[in-house]
Amino acid sequence: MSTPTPDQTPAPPPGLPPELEALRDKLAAVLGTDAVWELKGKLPAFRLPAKAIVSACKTLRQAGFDYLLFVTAVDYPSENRFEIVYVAGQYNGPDQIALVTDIPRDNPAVESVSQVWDTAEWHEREIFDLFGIRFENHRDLRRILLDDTWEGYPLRKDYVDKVHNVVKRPY
Amino acid sequence: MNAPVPVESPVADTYQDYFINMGPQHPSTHGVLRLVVKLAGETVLGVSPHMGYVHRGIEKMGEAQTAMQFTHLTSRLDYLSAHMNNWAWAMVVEQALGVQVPERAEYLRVIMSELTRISSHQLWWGVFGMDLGAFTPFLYAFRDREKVNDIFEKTCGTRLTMNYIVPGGVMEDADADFEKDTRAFLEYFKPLIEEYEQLLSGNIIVQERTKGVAVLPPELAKSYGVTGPTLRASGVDYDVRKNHPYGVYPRLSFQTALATEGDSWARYKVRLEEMRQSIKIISQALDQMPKSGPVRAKLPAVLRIPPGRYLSRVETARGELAIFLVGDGKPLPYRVKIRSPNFSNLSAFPAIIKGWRVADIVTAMSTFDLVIPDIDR
Amino acid sequence: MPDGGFLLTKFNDLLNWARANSLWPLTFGTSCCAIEMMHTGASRHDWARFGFEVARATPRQADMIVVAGTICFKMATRLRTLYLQMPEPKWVLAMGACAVSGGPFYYESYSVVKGVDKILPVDVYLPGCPPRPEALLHALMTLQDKIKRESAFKRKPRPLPDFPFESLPLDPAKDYSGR
Amino acid sequence: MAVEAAPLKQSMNNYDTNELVSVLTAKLQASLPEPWLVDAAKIVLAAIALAGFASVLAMILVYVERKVAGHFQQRLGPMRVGPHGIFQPIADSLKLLAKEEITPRDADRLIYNLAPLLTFVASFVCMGFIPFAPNLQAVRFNVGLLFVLGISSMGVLGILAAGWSSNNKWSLLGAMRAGAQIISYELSAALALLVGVIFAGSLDFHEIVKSQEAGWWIWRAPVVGLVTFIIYTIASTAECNRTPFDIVEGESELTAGFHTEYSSMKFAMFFLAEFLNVFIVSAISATVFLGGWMPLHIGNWEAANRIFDMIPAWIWFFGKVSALVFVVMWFRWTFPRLRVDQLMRFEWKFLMPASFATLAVAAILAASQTYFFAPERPAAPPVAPAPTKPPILANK
Repeated sequence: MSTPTPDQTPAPPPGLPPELEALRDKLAAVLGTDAVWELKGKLPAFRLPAKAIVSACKTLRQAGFDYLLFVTAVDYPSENRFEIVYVAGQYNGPDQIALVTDIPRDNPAVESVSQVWDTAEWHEREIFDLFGIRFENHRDLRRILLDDTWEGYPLRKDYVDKVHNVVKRPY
Repeated sequence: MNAPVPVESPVADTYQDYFINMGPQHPSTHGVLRLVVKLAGETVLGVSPHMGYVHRGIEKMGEAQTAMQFTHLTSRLDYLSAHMNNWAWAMVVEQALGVQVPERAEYLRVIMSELTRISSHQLWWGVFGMDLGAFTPFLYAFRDREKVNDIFEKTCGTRLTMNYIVPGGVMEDADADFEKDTRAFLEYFKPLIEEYEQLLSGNIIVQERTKGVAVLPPELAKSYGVTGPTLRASGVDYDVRKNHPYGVYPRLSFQTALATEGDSWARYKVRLEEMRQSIKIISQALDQMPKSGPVRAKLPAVLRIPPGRYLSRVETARGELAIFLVGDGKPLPYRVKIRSPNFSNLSAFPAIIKGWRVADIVTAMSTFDLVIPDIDR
Repeated sequence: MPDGGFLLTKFNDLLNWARANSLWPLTFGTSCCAIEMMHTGASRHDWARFGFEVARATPRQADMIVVAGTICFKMATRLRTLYLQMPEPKWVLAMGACAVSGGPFYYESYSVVKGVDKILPVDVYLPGCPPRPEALLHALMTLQDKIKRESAFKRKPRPLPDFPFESLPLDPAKDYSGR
Repeated sequence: MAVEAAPLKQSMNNYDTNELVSVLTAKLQASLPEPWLVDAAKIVLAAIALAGFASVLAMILVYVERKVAGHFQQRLGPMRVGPHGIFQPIADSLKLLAKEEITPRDADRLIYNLAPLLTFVASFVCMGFIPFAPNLQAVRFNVGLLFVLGISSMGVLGILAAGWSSNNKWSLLGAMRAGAQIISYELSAALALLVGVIFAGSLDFHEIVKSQEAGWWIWRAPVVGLVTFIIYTIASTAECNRTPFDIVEGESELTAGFHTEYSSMKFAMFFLAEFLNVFIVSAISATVFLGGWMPLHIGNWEAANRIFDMIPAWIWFFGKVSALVFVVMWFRWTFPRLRVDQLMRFEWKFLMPASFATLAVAAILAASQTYFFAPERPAAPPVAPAPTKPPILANK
């Protein structure tokens, strides 16, 4: 999947390569109507509203995607939204798919998928630690990497750190 | 004979349990990982790992460094599989830019990665012996590791944090007698694995301390996203080189080392077997490698990452490393997420260590082969 | 005699000679430099020849700390307590660019202390990322020469640099769990 | 407790330390008026000699351990500190002397400072009982072996006190493990020694060695001798906390076991006590099973015995002990560590029944006198008459 297919130009391709086509149809049927197919760059993704995430993950898990690579967040301050990306793969199949959802930036909160995959528990704790996004009914949501007395969420684009002398690169 | 004490047994509540800190500085945590262990006498009731003591914020730095500059940080992530980390970053950038890597560079990448895998497993084997209490294997393993470092030094210039595999191919062509040295090392090291077997595996005390200890059931492993030798020891046949082939791995024939019991002994056996497989891969790659040819593709001076999401997956010595890159057309990446194998492997650890003893925490953790800066990033 | 004239005249020299030749390092490696430290302890570049062989795990019985690897703010306070737990004639060797000045994580990193000398009084700085085992041996030998030069009795404990991040106590009122 | 020369046959060997002791006592009698002063002086002299010998011995053992470890692991041990690193132990001990004394704030101060003394004294007192040469023995006690066993189990108290009083969870764990381990391995060690005593017929070290004049117990008693020797080696390695039984200060699990909180001189005492224990244990094993300072006599084959007599007794003794110490060190650098419950299971379920069985078999053999070169059958009087031998001419 990851060897760059030659005809894949960065611009949205007119025709999809066959295996992406098959993946899209299979999952579109499974995930239902509110999953919008989106292929920016090379990683195929489905955009979902925030509240449909947990059910989509459950259906994905039944559909054989039993391996959650990671959960991560991308900060778009200009559009005042966080984009949360769940990338799921298969332990015995070649497919991999990303589920993408947006949440507002002011008080970011989303349903936790740690019931579906246990590995999500620590990944979500890390996102809470570095982004400040709260995950509902998560087993124990606390800072995982930073000191408990740390103010602010470093990975946000607008993070300014006066306490720990962060040296900006001169060029 | 090696069964864990059932935690709810009356023994547990007659003792009043107390907390112990296998603190940031502990000989057997190989780095700065703090395990808060809840003990009832010698029996472990629960373990809660505390990380972040060597969290350097590499993902934040990724947003301030161009694609070429970030390579040197990836080799400092999991410094025992430096080449594979660099390869993951190079692959994600090549995927974004749609760059075709020349043939010889692909082969050099495979050989370097497999050599790193051998040297990483050597170090793991030595430190595993030291964790069990025997000091001599540590020095045997490092004597052989020096030989691998000599090969790296001649070609990549450094012993540990190599910035050799860069986006577009490989930094420099291999050293003149690179092939001769590597073949000499393979001949030298092949019989030595048998010596490793005699020194530690044949020892009844080692078998007694690892057989049946800290069993990782496959279902639990899959749910916690465990990958690498730790997973393959539980019977799940998942190897990124086979499931998501990259580079020239499809042309090389090798088996993934598998075991079914899933206990510390199985993890130990799987890693020794992996060393043998790596030797096979290297010898095949050396034969098929084109003798000369370009080692680096032409790249524009400023690498602008086209907008979109890109993902590369590589099999490092400890599991699957995936790098997720979001570009927005500017030379600096917009977001870099590094999915480290040790982070997920460690998340499965507290679930399997209940009921065992303090000494088993050390054994089980050293068979998990954790590298702490890779967990904290 | 290989160690430069065995017949020491003053007792001071004898004591310094003894301290220099049996420096017991505290096993403290955070990241990549720890591997190079292990290589120095292994067979090819063997530091047992200089008498460093007994690597104690407890700060109580160690003479020197080889700070090998990156020191973050979370680890800084623990490192300070480790240093304070060590008995008095103690030395610090900052090994690797991360310990000397924050190394590759100097720019843009919010959680790395820019150099161990902000936390501990450092005796010998050893640049290199990671420094070669020979370089570490050379640094240890310079540390030995430094010990042989200083006066054994008039040795005052070195002042600790002020480090503003004494790990702030968790105030019970604040709810850190983010629920 | 006076050092006095037992009337020994001149033929035992001709490098006899008899004159040395008698000359010394004569000179003391001349200089000191009262007889008790003479004995007091002798005791003090013996104590000083033993103290000096013990510390020098400990230093040598430290040096040998590091060199042996080095060569086992394909590296040279300490080389730079003097020619071939000979002054390394001196540097170590001098440095340890000059280290700062740290007593943890809320440690139990009295016991904390008492513990290292306890262990050191326990192992130091046992030094007195070992027969280095025919009469080079600080204390000749007719129940010497029993006394030594009693004292060496005192060492456990020191370790327990150290671990418990230094108010550190790691050392508490180490101390509890020490208590359990040493007490249970004391059992099979004592049983193994009992077998030696059955054959030798007496508890006094001197008698034990003399009884091996016709041959060492290890091969004289048919099979039992060797089996007991092996059991004793295992049990004694466990008793002085050497790998594969060093769970007490397992470096990789409990940071440094019971002496985590001890810094300079107090730690040095534990360090030296451990090495003295190794020496004592191998000395007892050599005395009981390998015939202490007794040259290798093969029954009544005079020619061979005469040749072996040429080598002085104490060289025999130190040769055997250093061989055994080397074996114990060999264990250390090859075996990993056992877990606590496996260690206990090994002792209670395997070693103790084995030592009881060998004891029973040995009792039968000893009662029926069926061992090699047993004294003649009809002569069943308690004291077996020494086989007659033509007197050896004085220093030929």
